[in-house]
Amino acid sequence: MNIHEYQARELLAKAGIPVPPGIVAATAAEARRAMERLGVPKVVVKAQVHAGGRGKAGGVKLAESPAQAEQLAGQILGMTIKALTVTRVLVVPATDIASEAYVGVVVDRASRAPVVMVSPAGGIDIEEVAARTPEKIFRQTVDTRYGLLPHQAMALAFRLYDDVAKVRQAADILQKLYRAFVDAGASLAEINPLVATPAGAVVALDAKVVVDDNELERRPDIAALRDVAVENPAEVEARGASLTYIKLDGNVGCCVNGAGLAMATMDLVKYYGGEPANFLDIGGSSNPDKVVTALKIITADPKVKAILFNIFGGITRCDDVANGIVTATRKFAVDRPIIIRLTGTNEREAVRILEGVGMRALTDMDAAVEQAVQVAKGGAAA
Amino acid sequence: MNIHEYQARELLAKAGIPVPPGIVAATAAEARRAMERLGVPKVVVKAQVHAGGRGKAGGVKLAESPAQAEQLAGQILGMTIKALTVTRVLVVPATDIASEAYVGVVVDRASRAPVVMVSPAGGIDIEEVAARTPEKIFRQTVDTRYGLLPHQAMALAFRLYDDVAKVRQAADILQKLYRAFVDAGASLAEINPLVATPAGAVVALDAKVVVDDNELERRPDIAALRDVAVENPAEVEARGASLTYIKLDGNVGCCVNGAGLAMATMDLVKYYGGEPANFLDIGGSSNPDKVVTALKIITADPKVKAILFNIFGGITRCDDVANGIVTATRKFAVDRPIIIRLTGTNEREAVRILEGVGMRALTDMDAAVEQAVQVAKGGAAA
Amino acid sequence: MSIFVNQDTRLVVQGITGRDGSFHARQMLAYGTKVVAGVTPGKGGQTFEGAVPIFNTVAEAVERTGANTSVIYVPARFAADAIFEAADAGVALIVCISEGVPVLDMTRAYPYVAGKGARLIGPNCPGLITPGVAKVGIIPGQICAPGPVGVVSRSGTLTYEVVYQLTRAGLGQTTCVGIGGDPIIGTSFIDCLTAFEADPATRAVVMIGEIGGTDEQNAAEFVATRMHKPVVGFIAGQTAPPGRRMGHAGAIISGSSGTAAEKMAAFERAGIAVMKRPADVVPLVKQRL
Amino acid sequence: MSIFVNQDTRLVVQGITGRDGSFHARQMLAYGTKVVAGVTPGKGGQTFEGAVPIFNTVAEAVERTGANTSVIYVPARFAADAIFEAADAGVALIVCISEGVPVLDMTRAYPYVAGKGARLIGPNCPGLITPGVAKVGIIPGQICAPGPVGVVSRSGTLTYEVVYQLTRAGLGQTTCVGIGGDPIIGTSFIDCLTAFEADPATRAVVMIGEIGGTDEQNAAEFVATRMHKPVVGFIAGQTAPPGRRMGHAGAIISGSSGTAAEKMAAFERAGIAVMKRPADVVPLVKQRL
Repeated sequence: MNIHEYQARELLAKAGIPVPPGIVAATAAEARRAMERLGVPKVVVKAQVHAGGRGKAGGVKLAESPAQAEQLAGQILGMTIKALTVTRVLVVPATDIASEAYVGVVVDRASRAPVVMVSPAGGIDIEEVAARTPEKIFRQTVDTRYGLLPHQAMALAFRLYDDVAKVRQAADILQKLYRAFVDAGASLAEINPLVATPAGAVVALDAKVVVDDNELERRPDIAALRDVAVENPAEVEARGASLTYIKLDGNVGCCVNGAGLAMATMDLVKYYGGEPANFLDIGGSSNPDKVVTALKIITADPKVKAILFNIFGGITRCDDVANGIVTATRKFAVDRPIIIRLTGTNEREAVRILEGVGMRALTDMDAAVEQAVQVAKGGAAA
Repeated sequence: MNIHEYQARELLAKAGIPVPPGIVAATAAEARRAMERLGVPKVVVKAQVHAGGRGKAGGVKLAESPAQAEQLAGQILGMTIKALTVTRVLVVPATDIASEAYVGVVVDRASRAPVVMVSPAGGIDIEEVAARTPEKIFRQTVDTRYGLLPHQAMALAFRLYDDVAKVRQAADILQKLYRAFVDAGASLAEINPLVATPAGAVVALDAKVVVDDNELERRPDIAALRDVAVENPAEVEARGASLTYIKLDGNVGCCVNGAGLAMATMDLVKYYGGEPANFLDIGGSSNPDKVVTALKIITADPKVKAILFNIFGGITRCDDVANGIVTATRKFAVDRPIIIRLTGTNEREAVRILEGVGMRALTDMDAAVEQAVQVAKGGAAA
Repeated sequence: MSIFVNQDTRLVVQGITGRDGSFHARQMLAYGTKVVAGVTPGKGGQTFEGAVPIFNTVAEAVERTGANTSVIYVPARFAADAIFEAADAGVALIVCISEGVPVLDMTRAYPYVAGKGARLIGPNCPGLITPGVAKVGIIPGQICAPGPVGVVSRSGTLTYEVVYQLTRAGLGQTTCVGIGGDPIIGTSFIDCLTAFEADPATRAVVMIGEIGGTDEQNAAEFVATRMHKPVVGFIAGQTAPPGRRMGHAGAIISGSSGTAAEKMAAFERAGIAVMKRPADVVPLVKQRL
Repeated sequence: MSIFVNQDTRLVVQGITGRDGSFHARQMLAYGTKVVAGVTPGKGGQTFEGAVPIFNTVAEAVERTGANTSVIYVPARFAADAIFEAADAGVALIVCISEGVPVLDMTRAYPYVAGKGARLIGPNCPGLITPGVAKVGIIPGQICAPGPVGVVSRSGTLTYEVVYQLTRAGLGQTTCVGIGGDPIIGTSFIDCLTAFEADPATRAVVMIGEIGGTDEQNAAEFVATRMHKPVVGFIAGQTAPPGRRMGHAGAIISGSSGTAAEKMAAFERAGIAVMKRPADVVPLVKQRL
């Protein structure tokens, strides 16, 4: 789960990391008042969206008066950055910068552990640093049974600064960042840039935290940070029904059981010359209600020209899926052709149910996908 | 460091363990009011001293009225149990008991880890259970990097109860006891007895916690629990001067550098037919002030008939010790003979300093100890 | 022959009285797996399906029945403790089906299991099956058949699809292993490839990967340098957008790494025959047997 | 020959600019120990006594000087981290002199060091010395002499006493090891006995124990079953009262175990010659060489 910059900043501040004060504003007038309250000569107005590259997209601006802050916030609010609409800006004092560094914690799959990464090349995308100057990135794998040890934090901090006073500040921030990472159940927590001021203070200027969805059940305080306003409504609805739905740009709506098979189905749509309209995994259980919700979400997408079911029954029972399809067609108009592939557990019962309402099912995945692609292109109806 | 039962109960209660309410009383009248406030028909009045076997010594009594509580508290307060005077009693409601168990956590040297021990034979000294019916004690070594795992707590709890409701209560208590043990920096934390009431509740009736002295520096809240009122004043004074002093019953006062050598010196006193008056380790550093304090403490013991110094100079410099002895004899009257053995770092300087005030030093440990024993017995003066 | 499970597998089912546990315990019994014990705290002394004794703890189950393998069907929040319990009890193979286990739990569970010398498969996996011998987990038995092909996969139903196509074409399997779709899993592709390479009955291996991480690249390197048996590979998620979690917690393209294109290129460089679609498995395997 | 330290010992001193660290670094240099580096964060680039380079981290010290042994003179509250740092840097032998390290810190540090394949001696120990070759810690060099006797002890000054008596009687030492007086220590009696048994130059071993714990009993069992070299033993604390901590955190008699009488009885059963007093060491060792 992504959270906003301002929320990430609060998590880090709560962990004891020095973060300059900031005020969130949802309107241009609020942004003006925010700058007035901060009482500083210069502020930065920053779009709050779950997307990188805000600066390049014009979502981060410097204002030198409350009037300018209001004006710039007016420009930024309502902007669309990577298909996401900006509904809030963060107003923070502009900080004098002597140097910028990157520090971050991320789960590393290969070492089966979090890795703390630091780079004296801060302020720019760390992926870019990794690609261009990998020697400027320093890593420390963390044994979560011990946490980031003091000496490990010190050694990393010595990679950023020579001055031991700054080193100690940075080491302290690294240990707190690691703890915030663990306490939030994060899969990523980063400060970019970590700034040294001309006065010698080390502070976090921007923060990003991504939370492991599997942690949310036991961390209601973190789960409460979710901002559904900036998410795709269909994806929010799907999550409410324990479905995983991701909107894409094609015209073949897909409804599959299992994430791997769902991806392979999308890929096969592409293989046969079509474009998938979505990723949709109905999961391992086969509650007919989930199928109804899935069909509702897919049909709500006007781009969809054909709906493809690909079900390999294991825990999922094919008859449950068939019942869900039938129920859905009774509850609301499914005005797009449905192509159904079913095999596995209770396949026969499913076929009988579908035939009862005049629908038929295929057993071969390739045949079903190819047909769906043709139908979507305006070929023969299913 | 030992803490009182009532303090241990508070630590466990704070950790979420069910502990019946209790009130500490320093006078008999307070004990009466305590019972009135508790508003129960029966209370137990318990001596608060750092010693086992309180029950056998008459330090634990059942009262069935406030008047009786007052009377019994009057008997218990001022009692001497294992040389310790009772200055406080704890008044707790008498609990109906269906069964008694033992649960405890202790640092196990062999496995280099804490061990959680449980026994369905509760209410009696666990050492006694270990000696007589060792098969009734069940152990779980804890990897402190993981803590007591839920399944480990459950498995131990199944050793105490058959009823799964009681098992879950006991498992929960075990996990909390382990956490209280770690949070207090304890070397031992035990509940004896852990009681199941006829209604099926599992509660901690008596608690004992011993804290690792090395943890006190980083745990001021725990360090504040120390009750110097019940300790030997000389030992308290010694601790204040960073000396380790333990009062014994003999007449040869010992002042040694290093714990092992101090024990060996005591043993050698005994070997030559004497009795050591104390254990005293002046530690590795050789601040003359520490030697002064050490001599003050030893001479304050009226039983001491001879004072034996045994110094093997390493980090400890013999001249520092000699200077300390000379300073002490100038500051206050050392009216007992002093026998000094010195060897190692700066031995010559030390001998010169001592000879300057008419004292002499031996270099052989056996010779010095033998002489000290003779002197204490009324033989030739040093 | 087979890898990880065979006729000596003696299985204890953790969470045997739960909804999923009881359903799949019956399926495994029906398949002929030696399900020797179940565990549900507080139900010790009862019997499952009149045949399988239930114990309060895994330690007791192991002591009384000689179980050497465990399969875990408990809710995600209890899964790590179930893994710890199996490891403490001395079980050699621990298969964790549970989905939704926090990644940070796994960073602690993995070294614990490794420290006890045990093997963990999963979490968030369908388990494994040695056709005709033993099934541990949830892979449908009827789609498998004994034969010379080893199958290892990060997926569940996609594995079934591939195995089903193999079986229909008369290509049976030594063992099919679903290693799980989470970012941190107990047994990797390389662990399985190593085992298949050593298994005399396995003559070819099918490896089914997906987007996210670099496990497939590492496996490709392993195949190129250490394996002599032919390997056929598939990568799901060629059309997945970057930055989105595609159902599996581990199926997310971060930055430039972890794309299907990169993984397929790595396969090709390593001499792994790349399937363009699941149906390609049959001709590609046939050519190599 | 010797155990644990020899002419190949390349030492890094952690806390070299502190009060204790600088004093003992000078002593070790004067003794001829190869002190190749010091560590004090923030003082990297400086030089100690014009001869020893100082680094910010142990890792840097190891990388630049090839240090293979570390000795720790930092305050107790930083000692565990110093141990972790040495282990992370790949140091093979870590000697922790610091006194007052919390026991619970050691329950975490010990498995960490073991997991890295390193050896920890201490904490709360005087270190060790191979007379005439290298001294790591604080044992006074002038009381030792090269020879055939191995010495291992839980104590500091009592060790000096015994070694001094040996040396005065012409009985030199292969290595003298102080393993420390804390309840949890990195290297046990048995570890040292194992090493002495394997060291061709050691012809007899002196073991100095004390009250508390059962390490001496375990060591006696080891001597009885696995050792061929003669062992002479001493136990301090025959007159210690139960339940009191006699200076060393580990020197406390709990319950019925850990008394001097029990330990001496265990020694006798194991064929270990028991010293009644420190001076007995000379005749008992002489008889057995």
